[in-house]
Amino acid sequence: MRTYLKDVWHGISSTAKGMVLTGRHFFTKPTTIEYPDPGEQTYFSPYERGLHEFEPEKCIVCHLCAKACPVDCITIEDGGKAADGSKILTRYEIDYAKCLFCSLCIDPCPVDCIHMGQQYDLAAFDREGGVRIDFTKGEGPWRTAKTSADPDAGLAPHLARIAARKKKGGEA
Amino acid sequence: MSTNGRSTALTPSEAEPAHELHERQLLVGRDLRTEEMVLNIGPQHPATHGVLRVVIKTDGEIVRALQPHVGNLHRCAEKIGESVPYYQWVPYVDRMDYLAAMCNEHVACMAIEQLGDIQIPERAEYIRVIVAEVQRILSHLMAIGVYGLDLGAFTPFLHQFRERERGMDLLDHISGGRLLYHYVRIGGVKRDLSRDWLDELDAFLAAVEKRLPEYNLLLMENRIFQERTCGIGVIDRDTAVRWGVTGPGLRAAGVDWDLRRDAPYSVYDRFDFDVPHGESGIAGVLGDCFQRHWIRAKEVEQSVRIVRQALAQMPEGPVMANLPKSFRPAAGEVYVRGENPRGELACYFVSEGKDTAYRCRCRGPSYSNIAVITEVAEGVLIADLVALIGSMDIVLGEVDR
Amino acid sequence: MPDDLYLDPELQQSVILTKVDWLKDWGRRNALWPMAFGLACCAMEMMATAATKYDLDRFGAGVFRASPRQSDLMIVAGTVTHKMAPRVRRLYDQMPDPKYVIAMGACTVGGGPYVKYGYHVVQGVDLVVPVDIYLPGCPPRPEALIDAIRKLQFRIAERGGGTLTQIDPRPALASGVA
Amino acid sequence: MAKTSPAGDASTNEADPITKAALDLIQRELPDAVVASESGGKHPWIRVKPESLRAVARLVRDDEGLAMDCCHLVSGVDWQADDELEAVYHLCSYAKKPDAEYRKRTPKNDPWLCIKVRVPRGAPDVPTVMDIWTGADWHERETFDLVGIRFTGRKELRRILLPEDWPGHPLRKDWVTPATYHGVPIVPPEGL
Repeated sequence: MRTYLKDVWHGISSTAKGMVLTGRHFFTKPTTIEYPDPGEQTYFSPYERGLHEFEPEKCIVCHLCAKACPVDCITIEDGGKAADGSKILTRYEIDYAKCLFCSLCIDPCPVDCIHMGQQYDLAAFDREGGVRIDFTKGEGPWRTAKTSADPDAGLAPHLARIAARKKKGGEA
Repeated sequence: MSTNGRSTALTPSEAEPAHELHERQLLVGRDLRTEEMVLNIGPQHPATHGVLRVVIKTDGEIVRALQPHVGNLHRCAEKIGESVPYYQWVPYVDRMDYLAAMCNEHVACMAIEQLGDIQIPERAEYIRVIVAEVQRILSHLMAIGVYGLDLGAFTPFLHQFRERERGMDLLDHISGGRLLYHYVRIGGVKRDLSRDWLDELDAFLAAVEKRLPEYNLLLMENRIFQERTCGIGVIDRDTAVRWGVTGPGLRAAGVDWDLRRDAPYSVYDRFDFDVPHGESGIAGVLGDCFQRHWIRAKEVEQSVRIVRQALAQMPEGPVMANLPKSFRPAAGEVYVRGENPRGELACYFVSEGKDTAYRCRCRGPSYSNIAVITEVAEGVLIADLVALIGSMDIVLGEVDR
Repeated sequence: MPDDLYLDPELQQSVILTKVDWLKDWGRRNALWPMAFGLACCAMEMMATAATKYDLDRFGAGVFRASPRQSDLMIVAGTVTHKMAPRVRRLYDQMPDPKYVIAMGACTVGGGPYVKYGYHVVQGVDLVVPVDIYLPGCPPRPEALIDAIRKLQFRIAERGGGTLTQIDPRPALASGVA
Repeated sequence: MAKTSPAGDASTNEADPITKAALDLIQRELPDAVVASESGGKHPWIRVKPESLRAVARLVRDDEGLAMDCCHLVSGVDWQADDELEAVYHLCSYAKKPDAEYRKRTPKNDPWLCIKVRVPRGAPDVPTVMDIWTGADWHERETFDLVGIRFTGRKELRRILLPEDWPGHPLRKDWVTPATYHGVPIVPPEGL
């Protein structure tokens, strides 16, 4: 009987201790970020491996990125040679149904015309139109700021976060 | 819940002529044997941690026999390893144990470097240890939180994700991916750590140290949790070694063995850390679910220690070795194992001097860790089976590869 | 199309029923109950989406159900293999109408990294079940999943009627897996 | 100075003490079991005859000095050019802990033992070691599943990763990927 009561007391007290700990979180700042709200931005790495960014005017059609790709998701086509002997790029397509965002295509590029960007909202209603992107056609998110060309560009919000945390005295 | 029960005893047993027996005798003769039932759990059931399918034979609430069915996530990692060049295989290693991508990369790259006799810079070794230990912290936090979820405690899961998200942001910052990093490359690491990153890492370690007692208060000190785990699913030393259980499962069984200390790879021999192993001083018995959980919590503390020491000792210098343009290791074999959060990951490569491996074989620790439940689960209750599978902390991507 | 069975098309267009339909859609899109159906790496990001930092409950889609019979959104998070494909199909069949499918991650969109040598990987979950939203990424960030769920909600609101969009199945679907 | 990488000392071709001890033991107890061996370098190994595999396994497990109590990994290698299949056993010991001296002396740094068995491709029968190390059970099933080595004398040798009716063994070098499996394409259809 004594052990039983002791067990019951232990159960209640240990649960109560946990409840107190959880209850304390009523008075702390919320951890949740209000993601789609423009005011609250999520943290992005300067090296974020999101949707590619491509600069067609720089590309020399050397196919090195396509060779480095483990799944052959990059399709490059050229339309003959221009007057100065360089190849004309007509199609640069990445199939995001295959891409594993490993950034292996970035490293071998001799002219640094392909980078990983910070676009991530690739959700589409159909696979043909949305998932395959031809970077030489149209205007899309891949033509926006060259974030990854400048590794420190994305660092500012991060540094601000660290500074804010330090001001508060350590732990966020 | 895709539980699909049906009776096994489809044919009626040899019916004794009832009229010849006394009524009381009839009862005794039957021995009050309850009917056994075959129950299928999974592959979708959340308590199986992925796509594990377990078929159990139950006698009421008691599991009489158990057969795990794996392979629902077989993603042909070995075939791919024999088809693509070594450097292209590294991102696939991430996807084997997706909760410990950095540790996987570390071991796989070590094996490939040993195969090709590549000497990597010292700073790169330190960075690898730091990121692997941060990854171990994250993986164990997840294991602690999800184990609570298995046993019906939702709060620790939500609490640990606060620290886990910070750690994921840390690794995201240097690699660019939140979960799968592809940061450790053959010959070193992708990029150096910045000063700000190291500051942020300090803050993260402090946060983990501060919060870990809270998780222990929520789980290990909780009476209900203790009742659910102490003495449940005991894997003793002999069983663990025989089945090849590694990692926290082996250490909880009382085997004082950690590859980082006993066969140190990378620069682990330069750090001073303890290897927590099952003890009789704490709650539970040697090798039960509670001790496995306890060891994970202890290992988080030790990982914090290792990272602090690595930060203090880290030399300056390059982070990437000079690699030949096309990497073709000489013909030969190599077998390298490393201590992952879940156990010993081993890579066996056979090279024939080409830029792809002739044979690429990986030993996922979870593969052996889950095999042992066929023996251990006999005689446990169905509710305890969830506790047992959860305490093994398996990742099905690694079981099936 | 269960609605069409019971309601005369002309009747559907009447003012009151439009309002009812609107209410029905409103309810559906703001209370999507996903099935807790994690297959691989993407499941971890799905858990992260449901957890503290991203809190999927803000969009009414955080009630992860263990049973397909209680859920109306299947987030296929991770690689679907040939061994798993019949089970995915069965789980889909067990879900009550209207049901929606998000193919999360490159593997489910089209085989992903395993498309070339992965002999055991189904080249896209739309060979097995009809897919409403394709979400590439390996794995997609939690923001991307939230974005996909919001796009699905917009779609439910925009289509009206509350029935599942009839998606053209890819060839293999016709031959049937289950 | 401590080694920065296990590969660092690979050039020293000193014999691995564990492999050497095992080799001595096997040659003493079972004189005609060993076919070939290599005791130095990055990956020392001992190749034994298939029929003496079980005796060798018992020997290295029960020996006091070696005490290989765990079968860490069983792999299969398809040597198509030699028309042979090879089963590779990596064993390790949790009872015997390597001392610091061992680590300094050996190039491979890690105290495991490798035993190999070669069988013809036409009749790939290898005796099981499942009753000697229970953990070999699933590894043998996987090796059968993917490489197609038949382990004889064990209870059930069924596929573990792939479905039961999967055609062939995918990690054989001559395996051709079938176009479809139960109506679902395996190789990506045109225009995907």
